[in-house]
Amino acid sequence: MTTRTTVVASEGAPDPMATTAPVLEVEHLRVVFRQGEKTTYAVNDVSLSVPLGRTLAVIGESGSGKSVMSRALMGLLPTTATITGSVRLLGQEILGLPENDLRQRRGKDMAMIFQDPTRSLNPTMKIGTQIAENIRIHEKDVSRKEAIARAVELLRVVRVPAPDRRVEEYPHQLSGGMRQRVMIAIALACQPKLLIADEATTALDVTTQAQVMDLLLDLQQQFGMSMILISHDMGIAATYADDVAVMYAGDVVERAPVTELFGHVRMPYTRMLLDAVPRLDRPAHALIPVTAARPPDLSKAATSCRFAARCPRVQDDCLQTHPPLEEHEDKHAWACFHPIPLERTSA
Amino acid sequence: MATAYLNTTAPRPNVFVAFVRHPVVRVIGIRLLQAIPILLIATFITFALLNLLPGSTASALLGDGASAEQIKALEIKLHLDQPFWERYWTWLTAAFTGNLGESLVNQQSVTAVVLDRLHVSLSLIFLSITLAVSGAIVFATVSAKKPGGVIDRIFTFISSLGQSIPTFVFSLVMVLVFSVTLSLLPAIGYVPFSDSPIGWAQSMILPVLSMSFPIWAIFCRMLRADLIDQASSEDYVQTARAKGAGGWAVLIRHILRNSIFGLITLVGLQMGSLIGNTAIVESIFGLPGIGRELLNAIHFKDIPMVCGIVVVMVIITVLANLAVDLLYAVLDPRIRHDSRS
Amino acid sequence: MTDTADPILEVKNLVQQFHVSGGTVHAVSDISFDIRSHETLGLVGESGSGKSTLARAVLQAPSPKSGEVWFRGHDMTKQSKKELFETRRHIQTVFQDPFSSLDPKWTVRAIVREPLDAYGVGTRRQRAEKVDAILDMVGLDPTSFGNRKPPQLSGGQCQRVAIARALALEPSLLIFDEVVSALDVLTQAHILNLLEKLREELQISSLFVAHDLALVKQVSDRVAVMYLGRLCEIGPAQSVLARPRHHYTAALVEAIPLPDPKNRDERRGNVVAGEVPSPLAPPSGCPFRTRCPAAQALCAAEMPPLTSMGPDHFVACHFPVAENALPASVVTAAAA
Amino acid sequence: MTAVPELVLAPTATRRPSAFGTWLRLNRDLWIPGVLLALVILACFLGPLVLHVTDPLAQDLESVNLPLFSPSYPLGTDDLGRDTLSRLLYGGRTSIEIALAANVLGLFFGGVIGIISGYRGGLTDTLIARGIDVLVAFPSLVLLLVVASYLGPSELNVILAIGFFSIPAYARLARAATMRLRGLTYVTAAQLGGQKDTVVMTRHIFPNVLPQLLTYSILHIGIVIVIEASLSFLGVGVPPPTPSWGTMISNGQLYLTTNPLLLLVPSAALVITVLLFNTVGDAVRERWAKS
Repeated sequence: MTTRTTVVASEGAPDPMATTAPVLEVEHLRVVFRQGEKTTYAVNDVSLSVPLGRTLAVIGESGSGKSVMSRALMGLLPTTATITGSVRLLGQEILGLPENDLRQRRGKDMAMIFQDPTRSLNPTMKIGTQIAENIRIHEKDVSRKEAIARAVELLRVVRVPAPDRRVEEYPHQLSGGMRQRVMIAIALACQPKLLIADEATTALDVTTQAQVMDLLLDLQQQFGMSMILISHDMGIAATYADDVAVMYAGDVVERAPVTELFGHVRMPYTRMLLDAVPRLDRPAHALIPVTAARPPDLSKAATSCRFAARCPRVQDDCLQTHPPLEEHEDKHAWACFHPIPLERTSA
Repeated sequence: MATAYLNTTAPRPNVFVAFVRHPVVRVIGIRLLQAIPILLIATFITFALLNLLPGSTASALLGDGASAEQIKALEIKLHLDQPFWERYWTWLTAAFTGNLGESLVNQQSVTAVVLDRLHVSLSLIFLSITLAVSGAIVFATVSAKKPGGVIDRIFTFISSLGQSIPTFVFSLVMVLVFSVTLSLLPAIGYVPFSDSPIGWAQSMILPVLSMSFPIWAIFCRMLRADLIDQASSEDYVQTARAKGAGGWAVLIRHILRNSIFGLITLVGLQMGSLIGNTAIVESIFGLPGIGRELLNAIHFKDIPMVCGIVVVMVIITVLANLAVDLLYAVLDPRIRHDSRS
Repeated sequence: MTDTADPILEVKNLVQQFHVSGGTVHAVSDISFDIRSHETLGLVGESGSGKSTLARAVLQAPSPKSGEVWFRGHDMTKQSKKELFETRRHIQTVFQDPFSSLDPKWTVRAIVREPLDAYGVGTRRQRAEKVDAILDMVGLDPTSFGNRKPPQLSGGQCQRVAIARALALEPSLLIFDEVVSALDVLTQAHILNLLEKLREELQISSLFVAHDLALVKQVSDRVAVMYLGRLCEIGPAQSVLARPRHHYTAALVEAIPLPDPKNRDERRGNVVAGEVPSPLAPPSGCPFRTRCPAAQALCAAEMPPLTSMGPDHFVACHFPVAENALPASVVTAAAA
Repeated sequence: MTAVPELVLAPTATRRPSAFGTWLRLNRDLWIPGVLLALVILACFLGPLVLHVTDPLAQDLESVNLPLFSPSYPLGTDDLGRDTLSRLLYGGRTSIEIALAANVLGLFFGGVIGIISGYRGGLTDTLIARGIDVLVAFPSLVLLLVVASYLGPSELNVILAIGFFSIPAYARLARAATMRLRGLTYVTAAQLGGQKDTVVMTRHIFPNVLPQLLTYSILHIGIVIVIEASLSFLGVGVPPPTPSWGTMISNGQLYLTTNPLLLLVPSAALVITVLLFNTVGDAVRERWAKS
């Protein structure tokens, strides 16, 4: 991995923290599921890095491997998964750590928020107890009472009204948006350096989504965290991320800072995805340029470009070799032999 | 003092109203009210089954050699000359005052016999269910910690066996092993607790084990499956793991807590067959409970006795289910803290 | 857009309520609108706004609590079971979940043929031919897909079958209830293209229910916005979304994360506060007043009536948004 | 867009030289008990014809209480000198016949009641559901005992009684499945599409409920065998001298101290058969739940 360099801020005020070592460095991460006779290459050779205080959006359709990847980072995959490569959190390798050691890092150095706030809280446990649990796992000397007091504080931080009453309540007594705030409070309990939000706002209404995303961004600055936003929504990436990685069939196919990516799309898949998103600034009844969908076969390791069958720019070499992700321009990497030329992509 | 305290917190609504409106109280009230028609239906079904079956009961009772007068006299005694509805009404009103009739065999009051024998059956039922539930929680949790592991396979085999072995077979095997072969425990007989607690315990061990093993197996299998299923599919489990909670903590603090509700429901469903099994276990081990009394009564075609005992068993079942429902309501915060209030 | 065309469907003062143990859910409160010939009306709202309940009430499944639903000169709420059966032939529905809307045990052909059988259309042979023709129309090759069963199909293919089933009786009104929200963005694009093609070829009117404003903008001629069971704003898609006059519509438009990082700092942190109140106890007067930046005493006292704000554009607000109040970025994006 | 499907990715199309070998390896939990069960059933129904065993009722008072592996009595004889193996096979036949018949009764009536109740909803459903709840939790063994003893011991009466008491379990299952299906949009679509309720129930609901009922019926056969044996054990089931596992065990109980084999042999047959039905039932249910 000599070609890969740390992605740094490309616009606006230069971020002083970005020059320090990245919070998370992922190299050649692969996840293969083997169950019975079935093999699935869910994540292939993903390399990423998230500097301190920045937000990386990982975008992809369902089946692109983005959720599997995020769970691999947290060590939450079932035993049918074989994970190889390297994941360094705060400079320390965590892949292959014994479960007990990894447990010490989960919830403390890195935390995760899941998609469905209705299902991701324990329905039979008080909210305060669920937040306090995270504190007491990692800080053994904290009493139950202190932990609950801190839970109240955390609820205030995530702007839940009447926090001292809410700690005594159960998840079913809260709305979806409030539940997701509680999830964020749990995640923030030990002030992690990395927060992974896996489709954290997908199940929410659009106004609630905006509230929760704004909150997340505020908290990120307040706590000085790095964040990974796993999403299928290009709008979320464009509005809230600093860097974007687009995944397709287990590969990162394009990666760049947000303005660069949306300004100069080079990978044909990204272009298609972007074109398919309904947007307000398109005339009514317009047709969307998409080619027929055919889900890629993930049961074999890639020998050609997995997008070739749907790609409008496909040529012979795409069918013979798997294009690697390379940084062709400063901070802009793509995995394509025939990228979209620059002049045609700039808006 | 209580009123003074109330006066200081003036804006609070009437305590009685608040109490009645409390979700748990409401649920308990509704369940209690529901139990009344269920009891009526249950007693009716029982009475109807016993009274509408084909064949002249009186002639069956007296055998082939009975004269017409004898049959007639017995029919009048049993009110068999009256229409069915009237008989049910007479029986029900009498039963309501605690009079279940008297035995045809020895003219004893059915109520007295039942009251005399009830504590044996109740303690058998209570001990068995407690043992089965607590055993199932321990075994299922250990099994679910590592599904497919050696311990899990052994427990799964034992519980499969338990599910497949009829109570009477298991009872006999217990007698064969512990009484006949090892001579450790008495095969038969009952010592009242007041006479000798140790003797009582010795006389109860085998019956309780025999009653609880099959239902333990059912509980254990269901709980294990539910624990494993939740561990792999529920998002809150992922949340707990993402907090850094250890395997046992996730299993016990989170998953087990949610699986308890499925277990409670299952306990309710098994109540009937458990109570039915008292007849078998009590007669094999010679315990003087209502189950054995029922078998005797059936043997002697002692109709009032059969009817009385069956109704009592049905009432126990309904009440046990009620208790299970109430336990559910009390334990489940989704009922306890109704968000609509 | 056809202002003068006859409405194919007219809904008048529709009210729908459900009784639950905690009280009465006011799902739809006094809503009136129409759908004109060859027009697509988009119905947007967040979860709990009552949009799906409204669509079901139009179909009389279940019938609304009060109000009228006029279709082809008949009030459906007053029709007998038999008359309703005849009316429903002309109004067909496509539902959200592509998998649960098809019987897993039936073949694709049998599923599409079911409405034809139920209404006894043509001979057996004609029905079979019709089924294959429709499958072809929705982009499924009858020879390779006709005998498959839903579990063998992808989400997008299932949704095509559901659309084919809805088209079988040649309806004049189609109701789409969140038809693409369960699909991936590329599959969604395919289905939207298909709907566009069918709209052009068959000249069908439709009610398109969705929570995604941008999506609704793309397929609709007019848009109706619902909040907590009430209609906030209705009018041509272009003017409602480019120049929203109701504060709720404006809040919705602002909350959409645009797939474009330009001016994003302005858009962020500009979200309407608060949460949707419970439909068990909706606020008095205007339902949005509890979150509205422009709310005044009048809003709590009176429900604002629908008022004209320009050609064909109506808003239920006492103090509507000024014409140029939205951030420039949003307006330019929406007006394009 | 949910998180779950990502973990269940596109199926692989592995073409291995021996697909059958793979299938055997992956489905051991199903076919091993399945084959054993088939053997048990075959033995009970065809065994007496092939093996030339003695008449199960023939008493050979010369050779009473013979041990295992006696010449011409491989499993010994009972107190009346009857061939244990023969009685075991004929008894199994009775058990399985009763279990199947009672199951068919329960499945049919329970299924119909459950589907109608779940589909109609409203007051009818509330009443039926309450009734089912009461009956499911009933001490049905007690009632069976009473009913069977009143009806008088006969195979048909046992079938009718157990069949009747099997109805609630099936009805409950069918009702729950129907209510789940009724919430699916394809049922709504069929209803809105003008389909008659009877057609919706028979063509949309029933085919989707049936696999679940059939799966349960395998487990329920085990339950019925146990109940039948219990009734026979208590003397109100299959009337003697017809061989039945329950009566054989009941008889063996008398010789607990002197000849435990008379108890253990039929017990083992009973437990093994029920265990096999349960194991096959579990394996089928697991597959059903996955699909």
